[in-house]
Amino acid sequence: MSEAAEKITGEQEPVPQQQEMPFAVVEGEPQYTLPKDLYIPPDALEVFLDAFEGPLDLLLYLIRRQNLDILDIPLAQITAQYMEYIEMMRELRLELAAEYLVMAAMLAEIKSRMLLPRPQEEEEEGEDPRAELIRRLQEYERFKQAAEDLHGLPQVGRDVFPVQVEVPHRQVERKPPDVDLKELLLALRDVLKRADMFSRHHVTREPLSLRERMSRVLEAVRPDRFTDFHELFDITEGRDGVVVTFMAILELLKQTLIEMVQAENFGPIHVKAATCHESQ
Amino acid sequence: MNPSDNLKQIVEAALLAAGRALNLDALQALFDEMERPEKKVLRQVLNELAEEYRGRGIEVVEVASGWRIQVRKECSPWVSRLWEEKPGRYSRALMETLALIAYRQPITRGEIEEIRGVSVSSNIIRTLLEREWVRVVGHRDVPGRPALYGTTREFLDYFGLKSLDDLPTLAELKDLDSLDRELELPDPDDEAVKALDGSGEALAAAAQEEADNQAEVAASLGQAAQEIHEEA
Amino acid sequence: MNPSDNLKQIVEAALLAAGRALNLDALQALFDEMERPEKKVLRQVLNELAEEYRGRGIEVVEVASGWRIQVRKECSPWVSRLWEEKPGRYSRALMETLALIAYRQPITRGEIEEIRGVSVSSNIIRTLLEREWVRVVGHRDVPGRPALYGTTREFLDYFGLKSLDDLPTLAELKDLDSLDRELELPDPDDEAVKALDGSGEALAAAAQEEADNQAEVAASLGQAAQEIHEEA
Repeated sequence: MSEAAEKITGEQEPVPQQQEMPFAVVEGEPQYTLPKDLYIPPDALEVFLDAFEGPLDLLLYLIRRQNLDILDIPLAQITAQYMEYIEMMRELRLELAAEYLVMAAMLAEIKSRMLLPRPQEEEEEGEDPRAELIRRLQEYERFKQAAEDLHGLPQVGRDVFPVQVEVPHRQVERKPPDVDLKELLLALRDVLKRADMFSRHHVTREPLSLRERMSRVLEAVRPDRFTDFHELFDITEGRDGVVVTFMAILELLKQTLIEMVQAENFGPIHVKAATCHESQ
Repeated sequence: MNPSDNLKQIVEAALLAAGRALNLDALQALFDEMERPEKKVLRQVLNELAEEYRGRGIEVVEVASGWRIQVRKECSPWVSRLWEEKPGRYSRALMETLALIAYRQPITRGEIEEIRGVSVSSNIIRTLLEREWVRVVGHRDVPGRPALYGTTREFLDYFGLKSLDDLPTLAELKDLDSLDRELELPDPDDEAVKALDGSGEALAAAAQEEADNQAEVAASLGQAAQEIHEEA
Repeated sequence: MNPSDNLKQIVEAALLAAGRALNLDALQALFDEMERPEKKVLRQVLNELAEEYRGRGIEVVEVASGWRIQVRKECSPWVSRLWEEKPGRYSRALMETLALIAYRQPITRGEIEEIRGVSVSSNIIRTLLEREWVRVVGHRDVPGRPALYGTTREFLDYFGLKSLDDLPTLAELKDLDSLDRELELPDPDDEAVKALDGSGEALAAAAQEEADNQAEVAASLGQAAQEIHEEA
C-alpha cells in the first residue's frame, strides 16, 4: 500500500491531501511524478483551461485520441491517463470541479472490480462493471454531437440576416374594439340593478321602438323653424309605424322636448324643437 | 462566392438587411480593399436594381443619406395592416352609457349620470359619437340646453338588430337565466315568449295585464293615427 | 391597385417590411374579407417568390412562426460588415444544455447535469430563458418540484427550423450486446488481468490487494469530492 493512500485512509476525517496521492497506478506501481513522455499535446494546458465540459468530455477525448470505440475502453490505460490529467490540473492549481474527482473515484472502483475474480453469481448477471460508464459516455457523446450540429445550423445574425425595409406611406388605422351584444346587455343589467330601475313598472314595459322613434322625431324637427306635422309620418310604414310615431310625438310633448303650433282651427299643425331658453 | 460576380446580390442584401439608407461609402466599406468596387460601378448596380424592381412591391430610392429599398406606395395600404393595432376593449362605463342611451333615448348626459350614479367622461361620449353608434338628436330645453342622445342605424346594424324592439325588455334582462338562454338562441321574438313562459304565473298575469293596457292605448292612439292617415 | 393582380408584390413587400416571419393567417389579414386570397394561393405565391430568389442575395424560408425573407448565408461575409459588433459565440456548455433541452424536453436541470456529468450554471439557464429559446413548461412532481424546460418557437426561428422534427438526427446509441460478448474474453489491454491469468496464488493475492487499494482510493476520493461539492 502506498504511503499517500495510508495517510489518507489513516485519518479519521480524511482531508483531500491530493498532491501526495499517486496520480496513477501503472501495473500495480503507484506513480508520484509525471512521466516525461506524457501524451499531452503541447497546447494541452490551454485545452484544459476551457475545452472540457466535465469528466465525461475529458474521458471521451482520451478515448477518441486513440481512435478507440467507446465499447472497447482499455480501462486501465484510460484511467491512468485520466488520473494524470487530474493531477496536472491540480498542480496547475486549476479549479477542479468536484465532478472530476467523482469520476476518478468511479474509474478506480470499476478498475478494482475488474481486477477481482468475478464471483459466480455476478458472472450470471453478466454485468460488466464498465457498462454504466459506457452508457453514460455514449449518451453524453450523442448530445455533444447534437450541440455541435445545432451550432452548425444557420443562425440569425451570424449566418443569415433578417431584412427590414421602410414603409414610407404607412397608414395605420386604429380598429375600434368589438362589442358583443351580451356585453351590452350585461352592462345595462348591472347599471339598472345599481339604480334600482327594475322597480319602476312603467319603465320595464315600455316598447323600445317608441324611444327609438322619439329620437328620430326629435332629430327631424328644428328649433329655428317649424316642421309640418305630416312630414314626421312615413305612411309606407303602415298603421303600426304611424301609431308608434304618434306615441313618440306625444311623449316628446309631455317631456316638453317639442312644441306644437296650430295657427287656426283645422289648420296645419307645425312642430318644432323646444325653444332655446338659454340661461346664460 | 466571388464579390465581383455577385455585386448586385451583395448590394441588394446589404440594403435590405441594413434597415437604413446606405451611401456609396458605406457600400464600398462592405468589401475588402482588393475587391472594392468603384463608386460608378456601384451606382450602375443600384440603377440596375431600381430597374429590376419596376412592377414589384418594392423600389430603390435615393434619399439624403444614401440609397434605400422601401415598400412602394401602391402596396402600402396592405402592408400597413401589419401594424394595425389589435382592438382593445371598451370600458364598463362606456358599455353602460351606450346601453342607457339605447334603452332610454333620447337621454342627456346628466340623466345618464343620474342613473349610473357617477359622471360620464366626455371621452366616452366622443368615442360613441365617432363610432357612429349614437348621435345628438336634439337638446333638452333646460338651462344649458344639454344634448339629447339617441342610437343610430349603424348601432342597429352592428348588433344585427332590425329595430330596438329586438333587444330584450328590461323585464327579461332582470332574469339572468332567461337572458343567458336568450343570448344563446338567435330568435329574440321566440325568446321573449319563452322568457314569459318561464317566469311563473304571477309574471304571466302581470304581462297579460300590461299587454291589455298597451292594447288599449294602442287602440285609442290608432284611432287618432287613422284620422291622420286619412287626412294625408 | 388590384390585390389579386399584385398578390405577389404585396406578399413580398409585407415580408420585407414586417421584420419578422409572417404566417399564412397574418398574410391573409392584410386583405379585406372580399379580396382575401386562399391559403393555398398564398402558398403558391410564396413558392414562386422562393423560386425567383434563386441566385439572389436573399431567400424565402419557412420557419416555425411562418415565412420570412432573409439574407442568404453566401452574402453574410459582406453583409455582416454593416455591424461593427460581431454576434457573440455561445459556449459549448450553453449549446450542450440547449441541445439537451431541445432533444429531451421536457427536462429538468438535474437531468441535464446527469447526462453532461457536470453542473449547469444558473447563468446558462438564465441566458437561455432571456433569449426566449427555452421556457419553463412545468414542474416535475418530485421533492423540490424542479422546473421542466422546453424550447420555444423563437428557438426554432433562430435556427431556421420549421419544427423540432427538423432538428439534426440524434446519433443512435450503440448496442450494449456487443459489450456482453466482450465480457467472455479477458480485456487484452488490462495488464493486471493478463498477469492474473498467468500466475499463481501469490499473484492473485497481490491483485486482490491492489483491488483493495483501488477501492480505498475510490472511497476517499468519493468523500473528498463530496466535501468539495458541499462546500461549493
